[in-house]
Amino acid sequence: MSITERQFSRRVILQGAGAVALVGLGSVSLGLPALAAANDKYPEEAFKQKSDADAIKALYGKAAEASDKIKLDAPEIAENGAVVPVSVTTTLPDVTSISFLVAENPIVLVASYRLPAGTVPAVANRIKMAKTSKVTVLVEAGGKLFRTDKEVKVTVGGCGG
Amino acid sequence: MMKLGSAIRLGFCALALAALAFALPAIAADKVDPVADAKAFKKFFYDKFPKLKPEDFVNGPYSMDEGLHKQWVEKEQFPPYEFAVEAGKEMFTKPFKNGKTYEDCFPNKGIGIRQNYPYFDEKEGKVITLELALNRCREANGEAPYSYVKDEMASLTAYMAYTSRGKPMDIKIPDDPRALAAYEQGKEYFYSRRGQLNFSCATCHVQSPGERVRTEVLAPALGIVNAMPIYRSEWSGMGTTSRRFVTCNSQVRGVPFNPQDDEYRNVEYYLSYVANGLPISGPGARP
Amino acid sequence: MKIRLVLLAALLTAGSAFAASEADYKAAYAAAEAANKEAGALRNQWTTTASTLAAAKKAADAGDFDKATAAAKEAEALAKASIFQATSEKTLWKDLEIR
Amino acid sequence: MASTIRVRATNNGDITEVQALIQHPMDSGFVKDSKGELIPAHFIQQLTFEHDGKPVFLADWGGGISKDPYVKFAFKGGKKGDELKVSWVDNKGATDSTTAKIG
Repeated sequence: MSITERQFSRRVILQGAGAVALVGLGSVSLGLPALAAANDKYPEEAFKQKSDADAIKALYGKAAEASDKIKLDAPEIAENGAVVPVSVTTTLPDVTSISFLVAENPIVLVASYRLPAGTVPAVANRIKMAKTSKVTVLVEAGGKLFRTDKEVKVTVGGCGG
Repeated sequence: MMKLGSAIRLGFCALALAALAFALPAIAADKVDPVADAKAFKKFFYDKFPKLKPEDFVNGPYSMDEGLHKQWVEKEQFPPYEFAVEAGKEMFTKPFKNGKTYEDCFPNKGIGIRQNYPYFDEKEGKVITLELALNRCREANGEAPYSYVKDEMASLTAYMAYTSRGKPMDIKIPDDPRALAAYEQGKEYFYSRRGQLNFSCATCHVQSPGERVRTEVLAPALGIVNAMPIYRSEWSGMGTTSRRFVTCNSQVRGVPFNPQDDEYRNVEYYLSYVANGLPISGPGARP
Repeated sequence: MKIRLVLLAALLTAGSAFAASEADYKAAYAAAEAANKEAGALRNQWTTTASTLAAAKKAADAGDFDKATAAAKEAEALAKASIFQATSEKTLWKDLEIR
Repeated sequence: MASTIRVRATNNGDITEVQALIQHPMDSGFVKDSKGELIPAHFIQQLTFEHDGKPVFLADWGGGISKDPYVKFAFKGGKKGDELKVSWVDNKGATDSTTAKIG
């Protein structure tokens, strides 16, 4: 990549136009917190959980099933645990929420995004990872919850000192 | 009872690298010939990495490993050093108490000149780095000097490097025996082993670029200072060339010097000179 | 050229059977400090020399002169090795030089 | 003081792509400083992006988001010259906001 005057390259991350999202506001979730997208309160509880199962329960109140319609892009070996570029795109319709979890972090939930209608179901961000761990992305689409996972290796660098 | 133990407890790095044999044609080149050195230096790395273009060498580890390259490209979309460049730009034109600014201390108002640093000052008979020139400018205008390794100094050098992006490194060795001596001392420092791990800069950056020391991929020595100052994820912040020298020394268990001691100034002079012609790519993002 | 091990200068053989006294510690510590100072003059100190010296001092402050003397002797050995490294590298660096 | 939020929003017909980089330590509360003391948690908890008065993207963040956080997303709609309001609040109640023009 030639280093002429560095223009910051634009990268469009879209995987084709997102489907028209129907906001499933009406779905009843058995006394559990309403759809995350409905309220804008900070999910305090979810950000306290130490295991991904508890975080998922606190955040979405339902189990997640694996889906191959989610593309989680994360490095195999993180250059550094402090800045791990992780992004996700999905072809699932009616996506209302996307969240990232790192199983081995002291607090498992790293980020939870709420996508109103018309927002493309894709997010890129830079996360911290305490050590080698499974990285999980959760996608709430049409009221159902889906997930995919990827192992990311993290170690310290340099030769000691 | 003291157990008989070898004092050199070789860190596991030494074991990982000990297997490396590196035969070098030992032509006794006693006359100091920087031009020949630079040619040989570049040839060594071009032969070692034939697939790379010369300018790729300024991207250090990112030109050595596809996985790292991908993470770098992502970071470069909106690089973490963005704030340092903006802070540096703002500071650069903010007048000192006496009304002067850095623009008054540097040729071309400090814009697009980073590629000429470090330079040899024939009055002083020593190598002057960009960081040193900046602090001298501050002191000449009655301001307190900044730390040489990070924060304001990193922001100022980040901005100055940014204004030189793409310009080829252009270091001069004047016809002055002291300049040649400084260059040679820099070279000697670069190749001398130090610290309990008994590594020299060359052990990692000449013998094993592209290889891993735990998670880190080693950068080739060619063009290794072209991206300075750098935002390292490791530091979660900016660092200047001397910050990198200090941390490298500590990693091999050698006691580091002060950031602008002669050894560091001279080795930066050597490393910059042999990279003449390669583009400035600072400020850089690094693991 | 294979990476040479910088072998240690001769180590003191086993100390006397009796516990090391404060005097033994002080002598060993002074020798270590002198050697480290010389390494400093050669601009080639090691971080582990300083940390081992500190450990020696800490043990001495706690009254454990056996441990303190042992650590001081190790520090001296480290300092001597760093001197050896500095002097030998004055010529050996050329082996690595790209020509 | 200059805003802590840098935003780049570009529209290409029907999709507006948004990138944001925010200056914030994002301390998780699990890291020790050089003296061995825990650095208290200090991180952005909520980040919102609004276009035409309507939220287009809402982020709930924990301490696991990198220092000087970055996020990228895209939304349908928006055109060159429109404004995008960006604001954050952290666990200490500090806030910052800015408005960016879609390019």
